[in-house]
Amino acid sequence: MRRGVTATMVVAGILLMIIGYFGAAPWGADTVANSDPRITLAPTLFVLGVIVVFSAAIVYELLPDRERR
Amino acid sequence: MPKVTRRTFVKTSAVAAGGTALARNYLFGPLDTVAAESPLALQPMVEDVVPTTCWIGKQDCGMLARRVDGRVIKFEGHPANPRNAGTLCPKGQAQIVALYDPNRVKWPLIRTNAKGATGEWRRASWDEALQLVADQVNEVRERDPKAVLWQKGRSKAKKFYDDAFVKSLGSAKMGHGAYCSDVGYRVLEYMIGTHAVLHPDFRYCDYMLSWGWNITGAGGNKTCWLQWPRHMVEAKERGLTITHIDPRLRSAGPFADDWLAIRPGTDLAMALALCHELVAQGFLDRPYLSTYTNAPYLVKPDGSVAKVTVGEGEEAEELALVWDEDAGAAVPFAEATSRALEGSYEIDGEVLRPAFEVFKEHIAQYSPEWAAPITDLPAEKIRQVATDFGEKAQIGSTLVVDGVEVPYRPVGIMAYHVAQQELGFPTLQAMTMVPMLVGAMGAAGGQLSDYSWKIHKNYAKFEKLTVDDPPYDYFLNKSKFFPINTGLPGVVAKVMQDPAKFGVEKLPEVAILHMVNPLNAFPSQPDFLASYGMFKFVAVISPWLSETADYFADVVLPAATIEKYEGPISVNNQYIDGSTLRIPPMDPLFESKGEIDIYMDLTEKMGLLYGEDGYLYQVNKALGLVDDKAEFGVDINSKPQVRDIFDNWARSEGIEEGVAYFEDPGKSVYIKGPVKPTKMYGYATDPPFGGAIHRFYGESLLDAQNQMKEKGAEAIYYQDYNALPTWRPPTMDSSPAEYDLYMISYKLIEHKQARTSFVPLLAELAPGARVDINPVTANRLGIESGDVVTVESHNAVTGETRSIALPAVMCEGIRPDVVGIPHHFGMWTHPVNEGQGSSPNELYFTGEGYTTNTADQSFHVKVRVRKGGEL
Amino acid sequence: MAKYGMVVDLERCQGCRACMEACKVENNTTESMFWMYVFRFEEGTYPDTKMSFLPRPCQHCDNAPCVKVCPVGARYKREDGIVLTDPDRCIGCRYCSLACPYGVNYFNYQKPQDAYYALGIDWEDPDVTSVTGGVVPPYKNPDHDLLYGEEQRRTAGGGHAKGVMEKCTFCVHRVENGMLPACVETCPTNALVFGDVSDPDTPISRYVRAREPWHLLEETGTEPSVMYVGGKPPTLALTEIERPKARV
Amino acid sequence: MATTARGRPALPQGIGRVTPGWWAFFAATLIVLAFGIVAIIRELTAGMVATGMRDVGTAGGATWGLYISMVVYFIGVSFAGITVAALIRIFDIERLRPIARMAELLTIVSLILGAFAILVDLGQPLRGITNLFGFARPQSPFFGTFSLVIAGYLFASIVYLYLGGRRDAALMAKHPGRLQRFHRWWAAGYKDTEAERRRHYQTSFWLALGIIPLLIVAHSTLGFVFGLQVGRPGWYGTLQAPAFVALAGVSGVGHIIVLAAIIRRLLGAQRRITMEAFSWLGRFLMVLLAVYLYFMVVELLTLLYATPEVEKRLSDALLTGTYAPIYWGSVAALVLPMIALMWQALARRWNVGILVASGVLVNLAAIGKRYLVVVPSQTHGTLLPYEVGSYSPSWVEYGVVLGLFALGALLVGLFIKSFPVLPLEAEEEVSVDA
Repeated sequence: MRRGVTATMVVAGILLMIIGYFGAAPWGADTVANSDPRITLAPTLFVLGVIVVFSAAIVYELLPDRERR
Repeated sequence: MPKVTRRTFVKTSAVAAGGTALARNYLFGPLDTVAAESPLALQPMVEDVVPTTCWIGKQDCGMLARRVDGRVIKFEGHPANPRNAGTLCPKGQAQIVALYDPNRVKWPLIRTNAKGATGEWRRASWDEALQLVADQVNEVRERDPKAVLWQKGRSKAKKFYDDAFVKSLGSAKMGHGAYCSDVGYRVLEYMIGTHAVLHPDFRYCDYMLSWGWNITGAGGNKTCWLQWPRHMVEAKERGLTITHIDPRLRSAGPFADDWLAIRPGTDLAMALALCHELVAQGFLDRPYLSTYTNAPYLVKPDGSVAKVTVGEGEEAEELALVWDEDAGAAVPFAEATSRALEGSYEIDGEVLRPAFEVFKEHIAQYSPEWAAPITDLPAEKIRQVATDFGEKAQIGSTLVVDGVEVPYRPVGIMAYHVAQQELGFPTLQAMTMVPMLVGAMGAAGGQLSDYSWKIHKNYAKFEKLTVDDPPYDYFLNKSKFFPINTGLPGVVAKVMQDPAKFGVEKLPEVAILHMVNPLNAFPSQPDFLASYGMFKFVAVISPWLSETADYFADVVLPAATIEKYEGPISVNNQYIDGSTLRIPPMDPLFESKGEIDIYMDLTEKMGLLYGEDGYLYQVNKALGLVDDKAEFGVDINSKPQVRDIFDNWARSEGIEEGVAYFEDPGKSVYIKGPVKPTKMYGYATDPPFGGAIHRFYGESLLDAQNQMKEKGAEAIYYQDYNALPTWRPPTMDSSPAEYDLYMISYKLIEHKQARTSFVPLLAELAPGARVDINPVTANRLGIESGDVVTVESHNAVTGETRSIALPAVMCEGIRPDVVGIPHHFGMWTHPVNEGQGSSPNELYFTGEGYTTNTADQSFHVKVRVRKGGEL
Repeated sequence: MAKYGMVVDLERCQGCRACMEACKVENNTTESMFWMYVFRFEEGTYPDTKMSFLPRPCQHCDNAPCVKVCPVGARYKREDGIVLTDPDRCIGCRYCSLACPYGVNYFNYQKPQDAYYALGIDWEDPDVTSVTGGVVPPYKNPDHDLLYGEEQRRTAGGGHAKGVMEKCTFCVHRVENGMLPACVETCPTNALVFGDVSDPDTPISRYVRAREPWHLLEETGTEPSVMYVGGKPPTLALTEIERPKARV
Repeated sequence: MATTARGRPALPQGIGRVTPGWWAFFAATLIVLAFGIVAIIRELTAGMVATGMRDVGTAGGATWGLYISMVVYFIGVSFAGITVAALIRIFDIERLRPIARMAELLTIVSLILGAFAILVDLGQPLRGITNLFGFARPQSPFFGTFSLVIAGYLFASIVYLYLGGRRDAALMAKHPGRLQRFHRWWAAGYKDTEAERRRHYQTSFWLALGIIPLLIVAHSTLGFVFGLQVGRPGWYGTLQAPAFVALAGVSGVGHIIVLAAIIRRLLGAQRRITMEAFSWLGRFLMVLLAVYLYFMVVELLTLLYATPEVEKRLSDALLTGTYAPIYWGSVAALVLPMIALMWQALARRWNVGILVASGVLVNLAAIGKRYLVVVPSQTHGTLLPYEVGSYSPSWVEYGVVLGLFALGALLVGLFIKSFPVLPLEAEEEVSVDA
């Protein structure tokens, strides 16, 4: 279960990063659209993604062992 | 964690409090919060446009003033005005700051401390100030009107309200022409009768000598920068080639196809060499010379012209004789059919020769090889210029312009401020002869001078120059010093310091200075420091406290800048004629007034406003609202609004709407139409050249010299009065060898004489004075770019020396033996003047050796430069 | 949709800097800020000295490095070719002024009210404020506070605020009202030509067809919208002369 | 077991005890920090006109100056810290284990300083934060710096430090005292069981593997901030990114050596941080230094061989012109340590004094070289023939930079006083269960 949770978090984090990256303002220098993000607060999503990926390590270690209790 | 003691708590909370204050301050206070100023304009604004004309430059370009709620926010060029066609120069754009300048004179000032030093003032009402001026001037005027001296700098429109003031007072009048190429005007008035200097017919000209013409920075003949560069650029696109004769390349910028870096003060030698080559290579328009000039006049060995008296008593007149080749006899000029230009003829035992023959013999010595060492230009180049000028003149060709066939000589000279040198008169004489020899004078594509061929009254006066005995007036008119006299403030200053030397008894006692700043704007500051101190009373009319007012004014009357009615203003750009007015875009700021209002109020206080010969009467006369236009005249017994004066003038010009026409942005420029060839080209006018015979040979000059000698004048005054321009080295060359450099001054496009150096927008473009020096010379003197250097001038006649200190700037585009300084700085009354450096006028001299023979100022002096000195 | 461009005819330019002054008054730029700048060059040694002038507006590049590097999208390019700055989005990182090969960007190093030639002119003088209503500078152009383009942003120079970037906007507030930019309008010798490059019969298109224009710093690949005619591209052999008071 | 004044057992490594020496240290850093804050307030109120920075081009200034040089330097130093920690973990370098936490700490502190240095350089700092999170554009190289370096990499290092410290936190949580709750929070129920140890062993391995590529990418974006600008001769070049990474390594390792030596002397841990550790660091520094010197030679050669005129003006300014003293000073400060390290490596005799000296020198050189990348290209590198400019930092800039260093020192000091910077050993250990 621990491995499952961590794996999902890592994948979720990476997904968030991808959404955040491509949700932000598109590459290019020819229209007004190149200056605004397509999804509002897209960069925040990207940063959250990175944070989620790395907090997976914390979750992996800190999840209490159900058997021991 | 360190124990939280009370002390640390206090410290941290203080920092924390500071932090929150900072944050609050930062977020909402003056730190320009996250969102900058308010996004939307608050209330709807009334926006309109007022047509007017520029008030800073020389040629009064047409402008549209954009206003928001009555506040002028932008000046733009007026599209319908032919001179600038919707464009403006940097000064035109930047004058908007001068309008709002809090350092303007805001209300009449009366001096409270002694003169001769920085003034302390008290505020006065208009009544009190005008009354004081009126009393002081009247007291002197009753005794001797000529003891009242009225002096003006630049007139910003047709000189009608100022001429009217001088006439109604009967006072003496002094302008600034002697610093603005007036010697060129005297030469053209003397030789062909027009009141102007030289400019080519840009529309058809193919080859132009830009002789000392500051193409990219300054005005030119008649009108000013912006109009001429527009014409020049279009002509260049059509194929005009320009040979630039100037010690400084900067003035021509990239437009010089060929640059002749001539040594200052030697333009006469160059002009004589060109004449020599044109004659030698046979580029001569004989029909022009024999028909329209006095070249065929028969000259006696003593230089005088052979004449015959015709008719008796009053109608008796003396007619000059020419040799008629058909008749084989000497006959009066008008009767000859084929006038001889060359050869020698013996009549009544005397050998007579046509003036042209004398001229040929006179210039035989002035070959390019002779001129090369003097002008420091290769002889071959001088010869090449003459050849090009001659060949491209296409002598004999004609051109049909607007249906009128006119001789076609597509060559010409642009010359204006080059005249401001000691040899100015003979130099311009020789330079004018160059186009005359090839018949380009008044030809299509050729040499023009005025916008019409109106003959100035001086043409007749110069036929016979008279030299009276002392006592002379303080301008030294008709004196043994200056038979032809432009009226130089510098000479007046010298006379006031030593009247006996000049045979003058009566000196001016009271002065009214209108928009003129001799202390800073005219050469020889020490002379003015001495002379202006002698005035009993000085009244100054100016928008700013000028340096002259600061030291010598008793009363300063604040004039408006652009916020006033002024005019009528010609919009003639040589090809299209018309007129316009200056309309106030705003009411005069502070308590300033337009000059016409000031003059009306002042003359009213002096009791000269109303009635016969009063100010209003003179205004009508000056505006031409007399005789057949008398009905449009202003009622001379009641004080009109200034706007009404222009309303009457407009109706007199046949404009029904009157001044409203000029206040309507859609109209506002009254175009009379294109300038017809019959008015523009001398050949095509009726009678040709206004009926004036062109004085190729200057008999009256020679006569003047003889009279001067009889009256005991010194050689330095009479040596340039010769029948034909004769070379002599300028007086300044006799300065000791250690003064090895020539100093010249020049105008920047960003500034206008001494009136814009304190406009912050322009001071930003051209921050201050400098000494342009050639790197080779700088290296020799151990000077690097940016070093402060001391420039010391030497007076070759009196031995006096003067010096100023300025930063040096390396300049490859200047002769190694020349240094150049812009003449817009050296002022101290306005805060923006701080640190702008001195003016070259503190180095120049006036008087003997440094004025022309016609009392015009020379802007040349020998200097030496060394490293060091304080700004 | 129009595509705006400008032609600078170096055979007509007199180097008079009227365009710089018109730009300063129209856009109320503060001291030592030159959205339009005109170089004055000297080249060679006496006596074969050569002189030349070079007006340098913003080039409104089609491949604008400044737009690419702006971290927050404050600098953007519009379909009509104009590159603008949104003062409410700009964080003042000044990256655009370093990415730009032409050096056309200016940063508000201090509050604009303190930078309007305060050295010599006291704009708070009561007699002046009674006339101008205390507006600084007194010739302040109200158009700058309005929103422009269909993106509705305050891009016309209303950005004179501490800590944000600004540059030549081709006078977007004038162009959108069908007027010419201030510099083009005032040029005494009509050396500046402005218009819709995509429309074949505008003056600018005719100009471009008649002469072969070159671009400034073509090798940087920025594809500028400003074209130069006559003269030659500048090199470091040119030394600048008569610099204005460019540093405060 | 030394006891404190109040009779409680003294915590290991001087935690919790503030000797007069520490008081002096904290007072000094706070004073310098206050000076920095005064400088920042001056800059925020008067605007950036208080700094020496001016616009590029007509104003002939540098619009990026000391601040951006320090940003690059701090982020460079942070790079090496976590890299050393990751290498220790991946290759199980036992002798370096004691300095692992110190390296992670260095990364976090210098990253924080880098973030502040960017904020201080912005014209609108507060709006900088809000707009970056709202509108950051991936196309701008700054995006990498903002998201990967500041947000991502900082968080990753904190995670690494946190997880690595749980064991020691658990041990420390035994001791009653003010810090106990802090240590217990940090331990988060760590029982030091075999399963937990194995799990930590795995996570730190995968974490280390995850961080290294993030570092390379993150740091290269900082290199791309300069390297991609075609308008800036002296910046534009493919070598910028790798050179950044190399110099980052050099300055980072140099910094670790200095920090390790200080802590070794402070906590008398000569036995714990052995000479082998220093020799490994020395050799690692030598390798990185060699790589960087190689890059410098490559850059110099391309600069001098056949430079177009614009680069020529820049290289003249660097080699013989106004920036020559800084340039040759930095080169000397790199070559001297190189020689010292090579001499020690060959002679197999490592001296901590020399290592510290070369660490300091190398860092000074790093600051110089960052400055030489950022500034000269603006004052001497304009493509259009503007007049050559000048830039000299004002007191505000020096004040802020000193303030940042003081902040860094303060953070390190506070950490050392509140958490064992060296992993606890047997004798200090109180058994987990008791």
